[in-house]
Amino acid sequence: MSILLDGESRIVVQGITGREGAFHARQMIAYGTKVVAGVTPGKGGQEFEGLPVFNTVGMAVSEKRADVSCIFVPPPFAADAIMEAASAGIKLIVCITEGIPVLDMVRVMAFLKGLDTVLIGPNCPGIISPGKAKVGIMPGNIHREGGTGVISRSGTLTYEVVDQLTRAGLGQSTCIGIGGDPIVGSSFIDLLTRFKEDPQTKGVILIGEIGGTAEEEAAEYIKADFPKPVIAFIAGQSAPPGRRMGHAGAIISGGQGKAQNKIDALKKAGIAVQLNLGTIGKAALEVMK
Amino acid sequence: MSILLDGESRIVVQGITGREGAFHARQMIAYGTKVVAGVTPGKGGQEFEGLPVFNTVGMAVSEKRADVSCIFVPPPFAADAIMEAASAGIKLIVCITEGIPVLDMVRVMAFLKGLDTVLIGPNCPGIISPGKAKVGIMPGNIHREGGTGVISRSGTLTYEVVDQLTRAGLGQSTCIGIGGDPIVGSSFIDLLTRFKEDPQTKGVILIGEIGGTAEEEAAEYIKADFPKPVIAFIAGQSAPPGRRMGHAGAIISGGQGKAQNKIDALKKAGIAVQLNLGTIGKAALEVMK
Amino acid sequence: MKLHEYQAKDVFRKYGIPVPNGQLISSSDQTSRASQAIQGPPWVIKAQIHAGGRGKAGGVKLVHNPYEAVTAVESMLGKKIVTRQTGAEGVTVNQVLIEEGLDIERELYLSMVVDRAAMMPSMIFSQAGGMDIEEVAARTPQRIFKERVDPASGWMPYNGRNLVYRLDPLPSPNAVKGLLSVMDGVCRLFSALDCSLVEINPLIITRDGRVVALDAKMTIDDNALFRQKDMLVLDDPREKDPLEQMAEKYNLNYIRLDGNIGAMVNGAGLAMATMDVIKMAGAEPANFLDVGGGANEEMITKGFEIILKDRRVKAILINIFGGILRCDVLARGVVAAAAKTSIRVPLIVRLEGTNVDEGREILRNSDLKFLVAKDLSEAADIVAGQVS
Amino acid sequence: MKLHEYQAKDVFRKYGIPVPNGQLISSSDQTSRASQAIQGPPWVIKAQIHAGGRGKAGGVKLVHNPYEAVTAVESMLGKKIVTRQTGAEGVTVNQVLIEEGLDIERELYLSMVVDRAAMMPSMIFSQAGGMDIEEVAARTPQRIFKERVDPASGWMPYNGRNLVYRLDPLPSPNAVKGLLSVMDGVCRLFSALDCSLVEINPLIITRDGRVVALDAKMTIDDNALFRQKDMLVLDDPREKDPLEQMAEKYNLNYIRLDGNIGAMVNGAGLAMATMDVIKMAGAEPANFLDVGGGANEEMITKGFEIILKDRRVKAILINIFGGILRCDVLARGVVAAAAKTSIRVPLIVRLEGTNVDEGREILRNSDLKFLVAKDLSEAADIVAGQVS
Repeated sequence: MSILLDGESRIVVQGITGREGAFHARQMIAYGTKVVAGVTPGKGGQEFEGLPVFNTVGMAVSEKRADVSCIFVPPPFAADAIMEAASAGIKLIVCITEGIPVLDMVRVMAFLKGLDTVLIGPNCPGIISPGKAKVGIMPGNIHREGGTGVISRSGTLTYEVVDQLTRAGLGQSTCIGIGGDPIVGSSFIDLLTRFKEDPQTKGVILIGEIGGTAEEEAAEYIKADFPKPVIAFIAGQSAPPGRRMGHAGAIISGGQGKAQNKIDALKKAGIAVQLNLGTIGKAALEVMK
Repeated sequence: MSILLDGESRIVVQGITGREGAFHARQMIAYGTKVVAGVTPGKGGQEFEGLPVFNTVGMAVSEKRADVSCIFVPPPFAADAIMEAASAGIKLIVCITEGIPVLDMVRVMAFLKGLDTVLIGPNCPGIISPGKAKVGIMPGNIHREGGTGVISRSGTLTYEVVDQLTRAGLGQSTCIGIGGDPIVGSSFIDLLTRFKEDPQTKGVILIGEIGGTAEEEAAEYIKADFPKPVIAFIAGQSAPPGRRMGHAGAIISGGQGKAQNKIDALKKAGIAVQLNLGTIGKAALEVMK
Repeated sequence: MKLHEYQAKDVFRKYGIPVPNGQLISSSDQTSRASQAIQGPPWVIKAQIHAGGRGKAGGVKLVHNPYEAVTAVESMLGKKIVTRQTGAEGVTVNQVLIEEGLDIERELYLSMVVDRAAMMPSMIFSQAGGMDIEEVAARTPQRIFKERVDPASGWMPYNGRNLVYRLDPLPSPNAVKGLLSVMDGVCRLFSALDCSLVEINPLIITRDGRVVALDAKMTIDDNALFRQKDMLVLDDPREKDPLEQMAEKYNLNYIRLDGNIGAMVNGAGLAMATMDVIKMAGAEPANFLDVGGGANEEMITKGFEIILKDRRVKAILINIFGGILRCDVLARGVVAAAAKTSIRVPLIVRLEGTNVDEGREILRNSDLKFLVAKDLSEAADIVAGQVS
Repeated sequence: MKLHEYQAKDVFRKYGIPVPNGQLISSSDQTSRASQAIQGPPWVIKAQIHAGGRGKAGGVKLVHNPYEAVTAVESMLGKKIVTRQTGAEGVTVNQVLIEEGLDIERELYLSMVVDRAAMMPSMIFSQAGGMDIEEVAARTPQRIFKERVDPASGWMPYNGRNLVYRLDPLPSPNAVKGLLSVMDGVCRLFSALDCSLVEINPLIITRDGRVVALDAKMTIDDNALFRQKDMLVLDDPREKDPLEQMAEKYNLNYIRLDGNIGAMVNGAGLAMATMDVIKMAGAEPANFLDVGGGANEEMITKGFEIILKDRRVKAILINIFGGILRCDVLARGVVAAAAKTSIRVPLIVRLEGTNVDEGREILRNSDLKFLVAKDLSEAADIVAGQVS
């Protein structure tokens, strides 16, 4: 098993005819992912690598039974694309797009309330269940199937960690980049809850960064209710306050979001916090054993 | 037992210093209802019949542990009052106000989504659990405690029916007027689900009227999942299409909402439909026995 | 509150929804100047009445020269039109709209209403433009497409795409854009103006690819008129029944019907049920009248006067279940009304509930002649007996 | 994007939020005309800089006559102000706002931000106006009141009442009304202009019961600037670091810091982690630079040029985990930049991931002198060794 995504998942790519969408759709297919359709409004009827392109997600669902969507739509239209996918009955939406206005995400999250839809991202590398399927932009080749779950607010930082894990002999059940924006569809806790129930997952790596209080909340949840080993890393210990460090969500403001707060909260909850990124693979091996 | 409301319920009256609010607050108190506070913005600090008047529902909740609200606020401000009560943590909101714009109710219902709050009304007589508490404008004296649940879209029509029930010797567990507007907080089904679990309730009288499809949906639910005896009455068999019959929701339009459709649906579901209002008390006695 | 077509089209223009060029006239000698100002021939002459179904009743005419235009206008202005929605009496046409005739390639249907079950506004779209949409819905429901508007997001572009991209065949990209824009406009005005209905039937695509609202229906939520003052001034009471107008003034819920039994009841549900009981007893109600839960003596008096003004009424049934409205208040109101007007028809009274004894006492001690019914069934039987 | 106080107050006026009368001047000889146009004395002279904390740094002065006004303006215009938010270099004051002095009865605090955990905008209100709100929140959290704005309903009157009626003592009914109106205005402009912060500290009640925004801070969500063109033109880049401005032009995430190790990384998280590793190795990063996941050769070249332009940089670390950004692209970009500028400091390169071999090959075959690190820990150690 894995969480959210497996070899049976049927993926539709929203924005498949764009440069990024096309490139990564090919990469996903090359990884062995079941991409079943693309969507670009106005380009319905075209083909992409032998797959049908539809005008709406609704048609991809009714014609090709798509149940997962991967969104590569430019920021001004991305919130609309997420809602379209959710209203079409898509169960897992992975939004790669970076730069969505935060008030658009406020509306999206209110829209999703009460719906049986999981949103990953936006501004994220996506989700991969190694050996089964990849929905996103991460390099597939650094992953190996195994028992470690990875949840991260970052992209390349996750690749760095995954690469070390794989080299250390720790394969992954599912790796999820939840996104670097202030408001993201799935939190650490949402996904930990799923990893808890997943028999393949033996332990979890949690990669946080400055901004917000998601790591503090995760720490409390883990302490209270998560029985598997966890190792955490927090990026941005040397970041100055008041500056947005690349990710829209990575900012220390109003006294909140400092790396040290997060590290303290995690340690207080009894979670192993790795301070040196260079040796996180080896450290994980210790903790997971 | 009874549903939603009992002798322990602690009521706050929103709009208690208005003419209607004041009159009915006194009636509720006279019935023995535990009215604990009133709310009128700007009149906080005043007293009403020895009860404190607060500026906000939040204060009535924190100071007097109010858990039920009865709203007598004029239509332009009623949606705001409902949301205020819900956000203050009130569990049962009874909105008497008639004349709320329907798009305000659209917003209210979206706001209530996901909250643990029951809204009765608007444009309704309220709810009474005879012998325990009365929250609304119905005449208390016609009711008797007993085993019949009553759900109705109407006001005086309900009093007529309840009076006949009481005279026929059928007391009531709880009587609820769900309201005559196109959008109301609680449907027939919402309340049937509660009557199903209530041991005091032996059977239910359902009083519908033209407009919408709430009765048809209730019929399906009852057939599938409601084990207690039900008797139904539908008002408006002689109503012309396209005209709003007093209640904003009582209108036959777009081919929907005809009394005959509802009667047919109820009969098809095996529910006893009483056509003559004059003898509904006796008919109920037959069915409930 | 219903708007006239020409009023709705003025609103449409403000929200960027294309409508045909047109002019409103209220006397036939304005016809030639109006037709000169508008591109044509052909022109379309349209009677401005609130009721639907005017097309089949001669209320819409296509004309090919100025003479035909004048003839068509004269056939409408000041005349009565009877449609399936007007009742047998019909309504008088006071105004006529003259519009350019457009070259139609395709007729579609678009409307927005509040979906009661979903508790959200819902847009309804169909390929079957120009037809009776209720019939289409009943016969070929698969030809009707719907999109609900979540209040958390408002109308989103995808809502429009979900509707437009189901058209088969797909119109030109320009027409697709035009349709999406009209839908957005309809949704914006629906929310901004507290509509309960906006309907465009047909919404056309012209041969040159433009999307135009050929017809326009708008109804404003009466409950929201307090904050829609701009709409309120558009109210045209000329088509309303004079008794209904009078009732409106006194906040009484009164609807005139075709029978001859006048009825006064407190509460809408009980009023409907009372009409039903009258009908079941073999008679026909002359009206629906709900004096409301909180009626005062003056409202009762006015309500009773309105019933008495209706010359068709052959008997009157008063059915009051006293709750908030006390029976003594009711009785005083009836006595006051009777003092002003002579009551020339039998009066049947059924009182129950709060202060019922005081109420009966007041009636008994008055000069009023009336029959007492002990319950609703008896009341209806007595009434029906009076007119049979 | 931050607005200046005077810009934010212009926005406030449009949304009906009262602000003091005032004039903006950019040279001291405009002082006397400005002060004549505004009611006073007293007047308040306020340096227009983006950074907070200017009050304690001499950036706000109360003056009682025109001579004092000129002196105060001259003490600010063209001078540097150093606050806790500017860094040690400070920022130059280019503009000064002259405002009427008001008679303050009470100072409150009001702001709106997006509450990340609740995923809704949240209004924050406190009796403790004029103070550092972070400190108030830390010491006396019970003095901070919050109301969230549900997107399904928008800001509702009750939200305002929930905040205002918690004031103790309660202000006059007029002031209550004024406060509710300001809150409504703040919420409307927050949504309409895609703000990430609106802050009024202090929001005052004057002795005559008026509610006035004495200060005004506004930040616009950078991600929403594409649809906030009116705000975009208000951008004042004069306070920005020139290297940061240059980076912005090329869509590079670059932030200048106080250390001397230049760093170029792909991905924000990895860039932060790289800064952390540098610091743990005992050195200080000179910048944060995320060239992004999708960087092309030109962006790499520009990024490298920006690092080289920073005269404080004593060593450069390139840390790339090739994913979407391939290592060969990175290498070509670095070589291209090196061809234009002489590299006068040690360069340490750590490459991993997609096309790593091609990338290393390109670097090796160039004229570039550089050190290779096999992993991140080693990279940091080498860099720190170069500057210690």
